[in-house]
Amino acid sequence: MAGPCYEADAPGARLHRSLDALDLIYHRPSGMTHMVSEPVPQILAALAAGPADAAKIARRLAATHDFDANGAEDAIAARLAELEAVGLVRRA
Amino acid sequence: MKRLADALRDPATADGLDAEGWTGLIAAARAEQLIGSLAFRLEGRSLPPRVERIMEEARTSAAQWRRSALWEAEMARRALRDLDVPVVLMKGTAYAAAGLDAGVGRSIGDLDIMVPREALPEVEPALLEAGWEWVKPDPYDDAYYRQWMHELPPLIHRERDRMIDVHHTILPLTARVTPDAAAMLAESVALPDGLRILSPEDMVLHGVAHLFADGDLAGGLRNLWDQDRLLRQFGADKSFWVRLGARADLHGLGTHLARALRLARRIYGTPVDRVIAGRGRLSDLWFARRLTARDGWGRETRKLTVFAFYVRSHWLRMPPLMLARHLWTKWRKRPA
Amino acid sequence: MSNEHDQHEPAQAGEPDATRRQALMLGAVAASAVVSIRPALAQSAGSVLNCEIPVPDAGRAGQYIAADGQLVPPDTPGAFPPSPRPFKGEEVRAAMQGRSLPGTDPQRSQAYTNYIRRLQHGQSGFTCYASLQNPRR
Amino acid sequence: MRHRFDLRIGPVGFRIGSAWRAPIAALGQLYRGYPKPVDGIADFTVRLEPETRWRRFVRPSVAIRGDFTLPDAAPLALAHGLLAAEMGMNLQMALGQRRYLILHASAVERDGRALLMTGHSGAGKSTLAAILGERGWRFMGDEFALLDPATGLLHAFPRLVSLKNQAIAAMEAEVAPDRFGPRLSGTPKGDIRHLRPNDAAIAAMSAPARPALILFPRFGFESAERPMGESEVFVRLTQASTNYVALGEPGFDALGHLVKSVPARAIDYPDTGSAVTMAERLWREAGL
Repeated sequence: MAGPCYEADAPGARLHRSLDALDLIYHRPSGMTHMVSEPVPQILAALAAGPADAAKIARRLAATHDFDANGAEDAIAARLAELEAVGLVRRA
Repeated sequence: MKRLADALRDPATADGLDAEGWTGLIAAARAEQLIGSLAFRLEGRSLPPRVERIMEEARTSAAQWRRSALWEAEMARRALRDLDVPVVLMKGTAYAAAGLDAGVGRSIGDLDIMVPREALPEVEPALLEAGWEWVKPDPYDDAYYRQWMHELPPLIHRERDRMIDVHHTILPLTARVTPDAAAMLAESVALPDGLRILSPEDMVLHGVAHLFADGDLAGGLRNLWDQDRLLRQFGADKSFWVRLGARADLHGLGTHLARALRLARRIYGTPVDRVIAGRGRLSDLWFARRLTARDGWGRETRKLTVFAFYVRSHWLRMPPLMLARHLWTKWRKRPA
Repeated sequence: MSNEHDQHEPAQAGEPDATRRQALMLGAVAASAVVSIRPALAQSAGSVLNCEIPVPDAGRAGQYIAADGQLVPPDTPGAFPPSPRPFKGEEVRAAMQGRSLPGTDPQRSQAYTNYIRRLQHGQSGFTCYASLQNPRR
Repeated sequence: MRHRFDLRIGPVGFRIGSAWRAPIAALGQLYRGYPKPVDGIADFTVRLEPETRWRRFVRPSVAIRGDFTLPDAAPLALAHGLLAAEMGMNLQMALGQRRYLILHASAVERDGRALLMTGHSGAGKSTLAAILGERGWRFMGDEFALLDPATGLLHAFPRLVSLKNQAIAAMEAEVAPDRFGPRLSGTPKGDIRHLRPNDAAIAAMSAPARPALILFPRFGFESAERPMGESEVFVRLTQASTNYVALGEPGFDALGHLVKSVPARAIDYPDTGSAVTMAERLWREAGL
């Protein structure tokens, strides 16, 4: 099943800072600060290559990362829904 | 305080203020929520260093208001975009989104949008789905609110803590003037992202309606400053005034518009169409006194004038018959 | 430790370099990977000032409060006279959890609490009440 | 307004107006020798005024208003007018300050470096700072610390120390009586007594300091300490800031930098003496 297709703002719209356990993202259009964990920074990076659905993002991530492919699309889709709720990604 | 209006109209009038004068001007501007507008008007002038610093902070604040206002509008757009419903931004957010002079430095609070009344049954669940919730868990007296008010009960976003007011017309249905909401929606103008703003004429008339029909003129100095900026920007085009006059008649706002134009001219020196503005009335003075009733401590002065306008606002909001019916219904529902 | 400004990596635009091959935890579907920082103003402002709710508000002073919280004309049978003093946010919070408002019996407390529940945006006491409703604000 | 007092606390100027003489007299007494606002222009105006006109005389109650006002704020008894003035200044800072990132924290300084202490109310940050301020440290403030995003430096905000309940006796044992204000009984926050910072703190109020150590004290437990991770410190400081979100990007940069560059410890302590010892030891261990 093909989930929704998402896009993100250009990388320059976000400031990124790594802390010990989590990463911080300052989102310039909203002025909001988000604390995020893996795989959120990686998903946002993967979206820099253009709009994609969960399956496509999984393929992009697989090119540079090792992860458990079992259930990967569902996990990514769940992260995308979270990111959509806070406005870091939107439906393309 | 007249000095505040003067400084907005002509920043040179603030040159040479002493420390006491500046302190009072700043307090009055904050009280009227005009500090951001003033800060942009004074930008680039030679000011005492501490004043410059305060104005710089005011401009930073205004940039932040603007950012979060536009973001709320964007989130509302995302929440409603599958509905195929026109979503019209109102007031401050509209000025900011359209890049109008009236938006420069303006404080912006809640997000105000207007949608067609018949679209409310779709709009409401879409907003709830996107994370807005009723300000109170139990929206009692909902029927009354929905039947007679010009907006849904206020919603607040559960993560962003920001309120949205969803209007379906611009004044309560109980008000004596009933502008033509459908005509306003029909003439609204699309922005590049698909959100809409009112046409220039309706934008002015919406502000005018709020200034006189819906309140006790509290915050009126800022409202009138909006009108000044809009009229200066739109009014350069002669045909604007023709459309404005006709549109005011359509909405039944002709008298209000005439008064607003006269007050804007009196207080901010706004160039206005003399025919539409009509002849000055003695009561204009009374309105002008109310609008500038603020001292150098940021306090309301002229208590009697202010109180008179407060009373006026209450009887304007609900016609006596309506009030009686409302109370009758409440009385009948009383537990025995 | 050093106090120099450049001892840490500054915030950067965009995401970290993802070109090196690395292990990635995708997390469970039900897990949460984003926490947004919320304004802490209410909490701190609350520590500087405590808020209160008049029953009824000054604009409608003198009216009585019926059992369901509606305002009714003075001396309406079964209704309660206005509270002689406004209630503190904390008192209202306790009343919402079943305790009586100070200086009231249970029936009167219930009527007052119903009135407070009915407060609308713009009425005095509303902001205070809303902040009780939404402890995160 | 009838009565008025202008002053500067650290980098921030205030103008306080009052319908009554008493609160202004108390401010003048406790804030004697504080400088006036820069250029004579106050950053913020505070008004202490009657709720309604007749309440100036009959059971007078002080409404706290000003440039920035919180709706539904409870008025105070006139006898608590000094507290009202302090709350009014705090409120302006909490709602209106946009130049500095405000941390709800106390701070002391030594050798140009600042020790920050933050925690929930009752954690003892105020008393600790006041005590350290009498024992070889420069007192910077007991309520707000002001972080300048442009420089990363901490600015002092040495207003009167607001001592509550048991802390009053602790400080009365430490400090000469002429630095105390009247004891205010039965305020919404319990018993309060204000303490004037010492002359050294007032004289140095314009000197900022580089943040060097952050402590999260907790009173009423056996002595214990643990290091705190950057993420936890970041979240707790955003919650301890009244304007982090309002500051936007500069706030993000400033707080991120602070968290990355300054070590933090949570400490539990049973009494003030052990807290002072712990603070001194942690300061040394951080190489300061």
